[in-house]
Amino acid sequence: MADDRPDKEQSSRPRKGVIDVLKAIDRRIIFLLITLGVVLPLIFHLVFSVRTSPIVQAIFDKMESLPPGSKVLVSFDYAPSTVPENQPMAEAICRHALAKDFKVYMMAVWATGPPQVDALVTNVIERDFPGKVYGKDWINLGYKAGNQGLINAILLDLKGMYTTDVHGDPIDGFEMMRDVQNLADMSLIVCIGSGFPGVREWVQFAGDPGRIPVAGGVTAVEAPLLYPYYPRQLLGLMGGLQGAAEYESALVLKYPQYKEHAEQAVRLMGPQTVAHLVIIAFVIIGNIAYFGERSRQKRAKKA
Amino acid sequence: MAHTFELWIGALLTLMIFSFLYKDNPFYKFAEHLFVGVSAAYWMVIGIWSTLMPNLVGRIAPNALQGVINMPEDAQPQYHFIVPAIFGLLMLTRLVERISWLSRWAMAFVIGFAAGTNFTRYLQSDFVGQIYNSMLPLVVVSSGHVAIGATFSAIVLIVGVISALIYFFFSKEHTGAFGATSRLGIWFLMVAFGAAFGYTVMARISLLTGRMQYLGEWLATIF
Amino acid sequence: MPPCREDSDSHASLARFSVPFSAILFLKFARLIRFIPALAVTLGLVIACSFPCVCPAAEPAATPDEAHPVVVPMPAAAPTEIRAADTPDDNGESITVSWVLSADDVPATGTVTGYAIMRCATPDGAYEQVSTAPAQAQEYLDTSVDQGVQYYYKVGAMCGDLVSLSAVVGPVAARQQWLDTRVINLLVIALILIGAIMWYVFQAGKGKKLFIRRIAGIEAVDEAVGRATEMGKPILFIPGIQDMDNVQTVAGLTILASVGKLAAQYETKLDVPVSRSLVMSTARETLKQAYLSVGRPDLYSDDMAYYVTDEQFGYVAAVDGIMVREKPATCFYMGAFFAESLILAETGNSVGAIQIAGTAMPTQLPFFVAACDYTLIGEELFAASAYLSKDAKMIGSLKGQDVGKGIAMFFILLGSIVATVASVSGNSSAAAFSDWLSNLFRLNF
Amino acid sequence: MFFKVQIPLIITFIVGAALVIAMFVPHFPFYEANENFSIYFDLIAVFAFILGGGNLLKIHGDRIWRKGRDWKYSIVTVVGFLAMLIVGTLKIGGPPGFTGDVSASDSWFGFMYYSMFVPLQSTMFSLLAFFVASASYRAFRAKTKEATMLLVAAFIILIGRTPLGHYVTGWLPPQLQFLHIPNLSNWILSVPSMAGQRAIMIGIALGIISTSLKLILGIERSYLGGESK
Repeated sequence: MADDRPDKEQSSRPRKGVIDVLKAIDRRIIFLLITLGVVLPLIFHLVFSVRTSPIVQAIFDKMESLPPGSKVLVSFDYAPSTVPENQPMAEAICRHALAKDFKVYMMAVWATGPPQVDALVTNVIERDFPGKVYGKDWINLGYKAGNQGLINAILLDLKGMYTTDVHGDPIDGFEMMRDVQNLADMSLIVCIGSGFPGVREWVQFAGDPGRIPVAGGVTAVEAPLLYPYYPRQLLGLMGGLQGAAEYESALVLKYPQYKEHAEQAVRLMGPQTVAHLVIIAFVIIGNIAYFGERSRQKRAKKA
Repeated sequence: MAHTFELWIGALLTLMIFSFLYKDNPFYKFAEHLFVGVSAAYWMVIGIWSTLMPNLVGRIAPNALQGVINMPEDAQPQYHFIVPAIFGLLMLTRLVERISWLSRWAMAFVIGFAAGTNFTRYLQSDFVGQIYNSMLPLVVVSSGHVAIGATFSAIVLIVGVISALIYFFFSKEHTGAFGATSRLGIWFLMVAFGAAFGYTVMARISLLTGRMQYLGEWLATIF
Repeated sequence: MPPCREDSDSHASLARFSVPFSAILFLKFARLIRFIPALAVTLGLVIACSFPCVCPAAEPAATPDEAHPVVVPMPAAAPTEIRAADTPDDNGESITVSWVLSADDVPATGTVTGYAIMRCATPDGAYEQVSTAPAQAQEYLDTSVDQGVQYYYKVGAMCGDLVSLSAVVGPVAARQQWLDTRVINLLVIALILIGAIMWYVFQAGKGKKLFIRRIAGIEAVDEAVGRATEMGKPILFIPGIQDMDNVQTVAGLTILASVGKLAAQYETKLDVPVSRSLVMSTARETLKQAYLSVGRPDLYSDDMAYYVTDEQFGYVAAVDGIMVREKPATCFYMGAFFAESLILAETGNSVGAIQIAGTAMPTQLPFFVAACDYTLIGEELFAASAYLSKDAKMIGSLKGQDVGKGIAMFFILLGSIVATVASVSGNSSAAAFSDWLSNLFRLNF
Repeated sequence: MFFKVQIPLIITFIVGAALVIAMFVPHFPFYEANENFSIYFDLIAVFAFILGGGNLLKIHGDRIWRKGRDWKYSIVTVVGFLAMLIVGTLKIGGPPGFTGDVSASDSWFGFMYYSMFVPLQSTMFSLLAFFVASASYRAFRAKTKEATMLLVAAFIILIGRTPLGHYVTGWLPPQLQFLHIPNLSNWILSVPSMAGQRAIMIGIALGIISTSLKLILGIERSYLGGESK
């Protein structure tokens, strides 16, 4: 695949024209413009409206269709580095689940997951659902090492792996854990992930073998990779900040009472759009430079 | 107070890393070396407390850990966990030159585990699962009529899968019709790469937005 | 959920029967008796949940004991034809209890509020309630059994506190099966693939020459090492950031062996920072052997492959530092990569290195393709590791992989054509054939 | 040789084969092997962390001792490592009680995690925003047919994944709605791009199946240093 590597060409002539300037743009100029493209919309609070696409709506509809008391497992499989994308998804799902009176089981296949649960507790549960009781309405099972092996193990025996919750309290002491043996007891698994192990592993090791509906929320990088699993193996998918913003829009449309705190991703779409514009502009400039160079070379050949 | 302190350290380290974009410098070097040390220890500590203690020590000798981690009161020793303990110790023989070859036994276990789990996993979800997902009607009929758009998509999909698979054929020269199909396959791969790249840009910008917000929070504490 | 559920507590709950269980029920039935009963169950569940319970006025029983609900004669007809059998295809962890609905279990009336599953180790001992199933359910999977222990079951139709029990069924014990019949299709496919790969490995081992097409990235390896030699700069080799439990890392290390041999021959400095200590150990063994095999053990040192940190971005920070300070002439990225791929490749590009990447991480391929000079796409990584090893058996296995692709293409085409014929013609036998064909590749049916 | 080569090959074969068989045979000992081997691996992985830490100290200690290149920065690494390790392993400075969660946010370990690890990790990751821009500037040029496909797909998705797409082609009449950029970008993702992804996935699956098989059967043994092929 050497063909799509257009740089490192020799420029053959000394005279400097517009094309040479465009060709030789220092990457630090690109870096600077990207920074401005992100910072300025943040300062000036630029917000665009967001429409929900079917692949996100599918998750929302599934959640809406479950009866109160359903058990929903949310796995926090990401690190602080992807919080801007993943946290709004996790919060939108949990907010929705608690609004529908589901029992929410939170866990993590990533060691960096549990602190994100703590952030969610502060942002969602303490703020919008102060009446929900730990161990009855929601529980934080914490992290266990083992990657896909852990998923494999809890599919067969959840309590065998999780003998305590994240605080080290025995698991059988919690009301909502009494009738849970393994993953088959869950009505829905939502994995919020940003890599390996993540949604794909939940599909492969829990959804497929255990026949449990799995929905996912992933960074935009992972999303195209998961499309092949949708809709047969994967119920629905939130891809990147846009996916999170779409879920938030659907949520706020149905439950306007949460509007104040539930629109984080929607707000972050402003810098997103402007930065995209900057990149698009550079792609165009790059092509102008390339074609200019090529026609000049052709003319040089003729002469 | 602790939070402000935390914010200050975090913000300064953030700026040190960003300085790399201009060029390599002592601040970046400092942040880089600190990160290496801190992160290696972080994973070690997490490994010890979340896995080694409860799942190894706690399983072989549950009583030894009273007061260190919470174990169920009726926990019984499970002696077969001595096996991974032995393998783990064999792994550590790497640190002693003379007997370091013993670590191969542990490595052999790891490789066997990798091969076994990957074989079944990829066979199931990525080979068989993707064939199943691809067996779809090429002509889509809805309410008695041929749906032109959906039919077109179905045909593009199947042509794409087949031609791109042909690109991956290793034991046949890519010439003639076979070569032409394989070239078409490359186009599909390129579209897939372009689409994934374009989709990803969003993720990357989000990360930067997150960092900028963090720096904004820090600046707010100053002014 | 019917409001009268509150009294039938014990340790069981109807919540068990929300979606996953009905999905399991659905699939199980679909396999046994095809769709109809399962549809009825699922539908019944939905209906049952939306109707309040209307019990015929019955004497409230004296304090009902949780484990032994009080049995009052004839509030609702008992379920009939109770069956209990070891659940097939499992590891002996459950018994499946099934029954025919109580005559009074009609969704419109809501007389029957659910079924109590009662279990005992002797036919006429004290039966204990294991759990409950919702009205309209015809099957219960008892996962609280001990393997090999014999049990007897009764099923009771519940109406509030009142339970009318069926006859006893049993004994039955949960046992492990020697074959999971649900995955026989996978077994057959696995055996075909194993057979094809082994056949060509065997053929190649006997000395038969097999043709392998040229792969640009592989051919560039030699040139790239040569370039570093000419420029007098080091080669940087990254075997991915995953541990040895990833097959891609193993493939990356096999390529490292070939690069190591070249580097030894050309006397070029090779730098292999890794992010896992197990990979470091293996990389050292691999390099030591590579240098030995070309007769230059004197050039080998353990410092070539060294551990940085397990943390993905800590590792990237360090490797970026190495790149800008050492300015390698050539960078290899061979193995499993995540987000760091582009950070590495762009930094490598900025120091003017020639870059060859290979990964089977589909998410990262676009970045390598965009930022590197050559990229081994997916399966090509494994092909390269086999090809560069120059081991005939390894190369033979590539031909076996091609057979796998042939199978995939054949069935995708056939399946699609048959499905097209079935959907356009509406012919029922074509539809049946199409279903059969796609079921060959269906997971967990 | 027997202990150095044959025994490892036997171990690999037994473990690998047992895991493959366990997929089809839910019976003792395969079922139990499947259940336990995953946990065994995780435990070995923790020993690998310890091995890694040992090596880190060895490498940087050596560099400081020999006053090698950038040895002063190696001191930073070693100090950071030891501080984090000691605080975390001995649970100094919280969490309250020895049994609490080690990464509790009000402990010292938590403080170090949030003030150093988190910002460093996130910032390093966010560098991608810049690199993705510089890479697209260089790579997305219509140089060849293949590069043009890459460019066009990326360009449409870039626009389609933001609210921008709605503004650019929102005016299109209903019969041309399929050209509306958000629709077009969804189509690209779910049809041609998915076709490409699927072929890649099937290819990778075969590569992994074949490599795994070679590992289990001892045909591929480069991880042992490639001795006695």
